[in-house]
Amino acid sequence: MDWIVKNLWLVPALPILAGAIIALAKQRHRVFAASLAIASMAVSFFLSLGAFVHVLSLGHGESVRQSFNFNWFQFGNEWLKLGWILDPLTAVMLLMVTFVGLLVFIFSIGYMADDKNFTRFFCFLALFAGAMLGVVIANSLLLLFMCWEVVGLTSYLLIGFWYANPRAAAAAKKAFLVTRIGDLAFFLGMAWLYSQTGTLLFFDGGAGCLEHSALTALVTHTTIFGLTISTGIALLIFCGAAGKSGQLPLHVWLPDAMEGPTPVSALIHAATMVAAGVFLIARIYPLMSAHIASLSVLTPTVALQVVTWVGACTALFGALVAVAQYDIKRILAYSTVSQLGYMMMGLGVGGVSVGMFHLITHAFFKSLLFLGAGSVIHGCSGEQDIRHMGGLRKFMPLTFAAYTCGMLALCGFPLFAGFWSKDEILHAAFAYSLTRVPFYMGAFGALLTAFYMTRQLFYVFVGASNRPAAPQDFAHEEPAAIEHGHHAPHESPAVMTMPLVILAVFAVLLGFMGTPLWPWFQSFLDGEHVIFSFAPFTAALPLMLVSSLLVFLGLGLGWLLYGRKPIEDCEAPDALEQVQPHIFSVLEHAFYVDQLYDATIVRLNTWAALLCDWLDRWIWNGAVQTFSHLVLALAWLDNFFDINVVNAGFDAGCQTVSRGSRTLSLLQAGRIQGYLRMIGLALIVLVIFMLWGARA
Amino acid sequence: MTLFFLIAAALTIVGTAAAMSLRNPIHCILSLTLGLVGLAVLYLQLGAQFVGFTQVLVYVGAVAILAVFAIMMTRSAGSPQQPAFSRSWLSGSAVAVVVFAVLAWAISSALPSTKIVPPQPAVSVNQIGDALMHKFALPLEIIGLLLTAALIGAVIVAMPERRETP
Amino acid sequence: MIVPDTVDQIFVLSKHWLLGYVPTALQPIVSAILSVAPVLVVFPLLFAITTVLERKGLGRIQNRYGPNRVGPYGFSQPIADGIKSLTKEDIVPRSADQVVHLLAPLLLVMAAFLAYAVLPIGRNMVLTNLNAGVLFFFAVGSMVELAVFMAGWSSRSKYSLLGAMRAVAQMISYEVPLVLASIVVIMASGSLSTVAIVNLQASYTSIWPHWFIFTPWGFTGFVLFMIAATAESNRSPFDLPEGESEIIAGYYIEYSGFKFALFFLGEYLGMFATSGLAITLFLGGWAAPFSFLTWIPSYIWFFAKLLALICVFIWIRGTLPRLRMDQLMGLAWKFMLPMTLLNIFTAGVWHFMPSGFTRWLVCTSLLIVPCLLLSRGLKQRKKLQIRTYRFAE
Amino acid sequence: MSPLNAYLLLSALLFSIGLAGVLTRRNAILVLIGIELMLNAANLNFIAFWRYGPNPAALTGIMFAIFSIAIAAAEAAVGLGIILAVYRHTKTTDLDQLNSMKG
Repeated sequence: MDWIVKNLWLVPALPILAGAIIALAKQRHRVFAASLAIASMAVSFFLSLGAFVHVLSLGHGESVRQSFNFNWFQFGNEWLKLGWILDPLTAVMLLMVTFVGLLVFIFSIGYMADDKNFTRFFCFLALFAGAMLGVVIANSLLLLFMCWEVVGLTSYLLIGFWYANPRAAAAAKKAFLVTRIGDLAFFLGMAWLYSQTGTLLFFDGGAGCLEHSALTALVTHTTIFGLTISTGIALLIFCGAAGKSGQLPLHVWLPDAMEGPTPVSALIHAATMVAAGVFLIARIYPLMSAHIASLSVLTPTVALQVVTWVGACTALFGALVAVAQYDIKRILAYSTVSQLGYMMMGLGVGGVSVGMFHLITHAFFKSLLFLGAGSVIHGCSGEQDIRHMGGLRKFMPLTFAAYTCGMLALCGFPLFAGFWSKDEILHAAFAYSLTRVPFYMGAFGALLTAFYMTRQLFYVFVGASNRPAAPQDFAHEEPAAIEHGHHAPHESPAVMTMPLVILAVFAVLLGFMGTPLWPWFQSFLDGEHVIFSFAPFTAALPLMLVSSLLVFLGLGLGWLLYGRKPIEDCEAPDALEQVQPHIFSVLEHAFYVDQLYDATIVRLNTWAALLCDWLDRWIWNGAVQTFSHLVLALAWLDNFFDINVVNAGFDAGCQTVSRGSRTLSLLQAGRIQGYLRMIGLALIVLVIFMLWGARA
Repeated sequence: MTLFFLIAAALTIVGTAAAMSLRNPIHCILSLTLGLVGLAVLYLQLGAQFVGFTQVLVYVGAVAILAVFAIMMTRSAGSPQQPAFSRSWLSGSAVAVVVFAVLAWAISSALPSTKIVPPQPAVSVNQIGDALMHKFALPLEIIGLLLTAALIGAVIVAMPERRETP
Repeated sequence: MIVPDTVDQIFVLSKHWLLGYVPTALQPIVSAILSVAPVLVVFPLLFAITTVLERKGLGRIQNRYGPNRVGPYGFSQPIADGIKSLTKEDIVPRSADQVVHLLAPLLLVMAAFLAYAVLPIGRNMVLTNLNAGVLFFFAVGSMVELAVFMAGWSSRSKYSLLGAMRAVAQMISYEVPLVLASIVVIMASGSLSTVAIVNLQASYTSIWPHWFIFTPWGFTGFVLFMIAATAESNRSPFDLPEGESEIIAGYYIEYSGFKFALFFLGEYLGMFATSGLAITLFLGGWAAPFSFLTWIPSYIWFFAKLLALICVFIWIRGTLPRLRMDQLMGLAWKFMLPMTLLNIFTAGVWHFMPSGFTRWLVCTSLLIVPCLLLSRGLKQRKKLQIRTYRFAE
Repeated sequence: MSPLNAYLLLSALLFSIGLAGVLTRRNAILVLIGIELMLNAANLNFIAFWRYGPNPAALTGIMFAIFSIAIAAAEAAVGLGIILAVYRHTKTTDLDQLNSMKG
C-alpha cells in the first residue's frame, strides 16, 4: 500500500479540522479563519493531485482499485469495518471537489467581506468541504452515509446562514426535510443491503457487497413484484440520491436554496453536493447493473431504466420551468436541476463514464455561472431580479466575458466543454436499446437550455440599463447590498474576478479530455487503455451535427424574442408571456409543484397533527382520566364498604359477644347460694330422669 | 310407726327447722343440737347404739361448740342488723321444697311398701371393732390421716398471720 | 355365804318384788322408775354430805373449824343451805336471754344424772347395761360444756361470758386426755361396757385383787384420769372459771336462788360421776380390796371408794394453788396428751410381753422417763408475755 | 307406709330443710350448719337401709355412717377455719357480700 492510500483520510480530515478550529475562533478573527480554511483546502488539493498521479501510475485493470479497511467497533463477536478507497472515480472527484472548493473559498472572501458572520461562514464551508471529501473517498456505505448526513447538515446551515431572514430559515428547513425523506429511503436500502450481504464495505478483497459473490447472492433472490433484491436496494438508494440531487419528485428545495449566499449556491448547489447523488449512483453502479447471468451484459436492468426515465423527466421539467423565471439565481437553479437530470439519464443509458464526464464539466461551468451571478448581484448591490438589471455589459466587462463562456459551455455550443459531455449523453441515449423517447426529451431539453440562457443573457447584460429609481421591497435584499448605497453598478474586485477567469478557462478547455476522438476520460474511468482512433468520432459526427443545430436554433429563438428590440420597460410582460400567457404563468410557478405539495402532504400533515392532538387530548387523556376516576370511585367504594360493612359488622359482632358474655357472667355472680340453687335444680332433674327411666 | 319414732322424728324436725329459721345464730346452734340429739335417738331406735353415741359425742360435743366458737369469734353473736335471710330466699326455699317433693315422690313410688319388718339386728361394739380392724382397716387408716390433715389445716387456716403486731 | 349374797342383792330383789305388784302393761315404765329413783335420791344426799364434809375438811386443812353451828358438829348445815337457796329471790338480768337462761342449769343437771346410767354401783346393780357404756358416759359428758356455754352466754354479762369461755376451753382441753386415759382400760379389758370391766377386775389372785391400778399403765392412767377429772369438774387447782379473786363467780354469776343451787348440784354430780367412772375403770368398781372381804355387800365398797376419792378432791382443793390459764392449757396439751398416748403404747407393750419382772421394769421405765422429761419442759420459767388478745380481728 | 319409707321420708325432709337453710341463710356459719344437716340426713339413710336392708350383719351401713360422721367433723372444722380466715380478711360473714369470686 502506498503512502498516499494509507493517508488518504487526511484529505477530508484537514478541512473538518480547520472547520472545528474556526468554530472555536471569535467573530473578529476573520483573516485567521479565511486563511486557515483556504490553507487546508489547498493542502487537500495537493494531496488529491498526488492521489490522481498515483492512480495514473497504477495502470489499468482491476489493480487500479486500492482500498484500506480498518475495524471500527465490535458488537457481539463481529467487527464493524470502515475504510476508504482510491480508484479513478475517487481521484477525479477529489480533484474536482478540492479545486472548485478552493476557488469558491477565494471568491467568497470578497463576496462575504462585508458580512458580520464571516468566520462562521468559513467554518461551515470548511466543514462542508471535509464532509464532501469524506463521501468521495468512503469505501463503506456506512461511512458514506455518515458523511452524506454531515453534508446535508452543512447545506442546511449554509442555506439558512442569514437565519434572521425568515425566507432563508424556511428554505433551509425545507431543504433539510426534503433531503431527509430521500435519506430515509437510502438508510432503508443500506439496512436491507447489510442484512442481505452482511457487510457494508464496497470492496473488501472479494467479500465486499459490490463484489461478485455478494452480487450473485443478491440477484438470485426475488422480492415482491418479481424484482430482484439488488434492484430493490438499488432503487431505495436511488431515492436517497434523487433527494440529494434534486430529481423530479424531491427537487422543490433546490430553487428555494438560492436564499443562501451565492458562493454557497455555487459550491453546493452547482458543483459538489448535488453531484454527490450522481456520484453515489456511479459508486454503486455494479449493484445497479447487477443482473442474473442469463441476461446479456448490456441489457439495462430495471433500476437503470428507472434512473433513465427519472433523469429524462427531470431534465425536461427543469428546462421548461427555467424558461419562465425572473430571478437570476432561480434560473440557474432550475438549469442545474435539468443538467442533473441529464447526468442521471447519462448514467442510466451510457454508464458511469458518460454520467461522470458531464458531472465534471457541469461542475466547472455551473460554478462559473453562479459566481458570475454572484458578482453581478454584488455589483448591483443585492439586486436579484433580472428585470431590474440590463446593460451591465458596459459596467462589468470581465464578468460579462466569463459569464458568456459559461453560458455557451452550458448550452453545449460546439467545442465548448458542455458540448462534448452533453453529446456523449445524447449519443448514448440515441443508442439506448429500449426506447428512443429519452433521446427526444434530451434533445428538446438542450434546445430549451440554449433558449433560456440567451434570454437571461439579454435581460442581464444586453439592452438598456433600466434600473428603477428606488428598488422596491428591501426586506428580502441581502443586508450586504443595503449598505452598498445606490451608486452605479461596478466591476467586482480582483479576488472575485480571478476565480471567474480560471473557471472560464476550464469551462472552455475541459471538454477536450473526453472527445470521441480521444476518449481519455472514459477509458480512465473504465480502467482501459485509451486509444486514439477516428472510428467513434466519425460514428458520432451526425449526432454532433444534430445537437449543434439544436443549440443554434435555441440561440436564434432567444435572440428573436429578446435580442432584437431592447427591453424598455421592466414592468412590461415578458416576451414569451405575450405569446403564451397561460403556459408562461404555469411554467413560472414551476407547474405549481410546491402548491401541490402544500395542498397534499402538508395539509395531510396538519390533519394528522390535529388528529393526533385530538386523539391525545380526548382518547388517551380521556382514558387516563376515566381510569383515574375509576380508581377513585373504586377507592371510595372500598372505603365505604370498609367503614360500613366491615367495621360496622365487626363492631356489631363484638357488641353481641360482649353482651352475651355479660349475660353469661350473671350466671357466675359469685353468690354461692346461686350456685347451690342450680345444683339443687340439677339434682331434681337427675332424680326425675332416674325415676323416669326406672319406671319405664 | 311406733309412737317413740314419731316423738323422735318430731323432735328432729322441729330442732332442724328452728335451726334453719331462727334469727339469732346462737339459738340456731342450740336448736340444731336439739335436732341432732333427736337424730341420735333415731339411730338408737334403729339399733345402731355406737353410731348414736358417736353422733352425740362428735356433733353435740365438738361441732356445736366449734360453731358456737366460730360465731363468737366472728362477732355475729348479737342479733344481726341485716335481715337473716339472703335476698333471694324465696327461690332458695322454693328449690328446697321442690327437691323434697321430688324425693318424696321418688321414695313413695320406687320402693315396695313391704310390711314385713326384719328382726332387730343385735350389734355389739366388738363386732364393729372387728369390722373396723379387718374389713375396713384401710378406710380407718385413711380417716386417721384425713383427720390429722384436717386438724393441721384448720389450725393453719385459722391462725393469725405471724406479722400481726401485738 | 348366802347371807351376804341376799344382802348384796337386797336392792335388786326388792325391786323385783315390788314389780310383782305392778300390772304387766306398766312394768317396763315402773321398773325404769324404780331403778332411777334411788339414784336420784342417793346422789343429791351424797352432795349434801360432801358440801359439809368439804367445808369442815378445808377448815381443818386451814387450821380452823368448819361450820359447827347447825346441828351436831355442823352436820345439818346442808339442810340450812338448801332452805336458804330455796327461799332466796331468783333474780334474772333484764337483758338476759330468758329461755336459754332457764335451760342452762336444767341441761347441766340432766347431763350429770344421765352419766349415772352406766355406772355399776353394785353387783348387777347398774341402771342400763349398755354395750358401749363408757362411750355413752362421754357422749353425755360432752353436753355439759354446751350447758356451761349457754349459762355464760345467756346472762349477757362480760364476766359470765369470760368465765363460760374459760370453762368451755378448759373442759374441751381436758376431755381429750380424759377419754384417752379411759381408752387404756378399754383396750386392756377389750370391752366398752362398764359391767364387763368391773367383772374383769372382781377376780383375785391369792388375796390381791386384779384391779387395773396395780399395773404401771393402770396407775399412770388412774393419776392422769384423776387430774383430767378435777379439770373437767372445775375443781381446786383448775377452778379458774369461778376464780373468786378475778371474775367473781364465773358463768353462774347471774344466777341466784334455786338455779344457783342447781348449778352447784350439777357440778358436784359431775364430780361424783367422773370419780365413779374412775372407780369402775381403775379401782375395781364394787369389788372388795381383798379376797377375804368379799362378804361385805358390793355397793358398800363402791360408796366407800367414792368417799375416799371425794376426800382426795377436798384434800387437793385445800393444798394446791390455782393454775394460770396458759399453764392449765400447757399442762393439758403438752403433758397430759403425750403421756396418755404413751400410756396406751405401754399398755400395748404390757399386753404382748410375757408376765414377769422384766415386763414391770420395761413398762415403768417407759412411763417414768418421758414423765420426767415432759415435766421438765413445763417447769421452764417462761417470761411472762404481755397478754395478747386472741380475738378474731 | 313401711318403717323404711318413713325413715327415708324423714331423711328427705331433713335434707330439704338443710338445703333450704343453705340456700336462704345469709350467715356463712349457718350455711355450714345446713350442710352438716344434709350430711346427717344422708347418715340417717345409711342406718335406715342398714336396719331394714337385706344383710344387716355386713355392717356396711354403720361403717359408712361412722366414716361419714368423721369426715363431716373434719369438714366442719376446716370450713369454720376458712370462715374465720375470710372474716379476718373481709370483716364479714355475710355471703351476699362475699361475691368477689365472680366472672
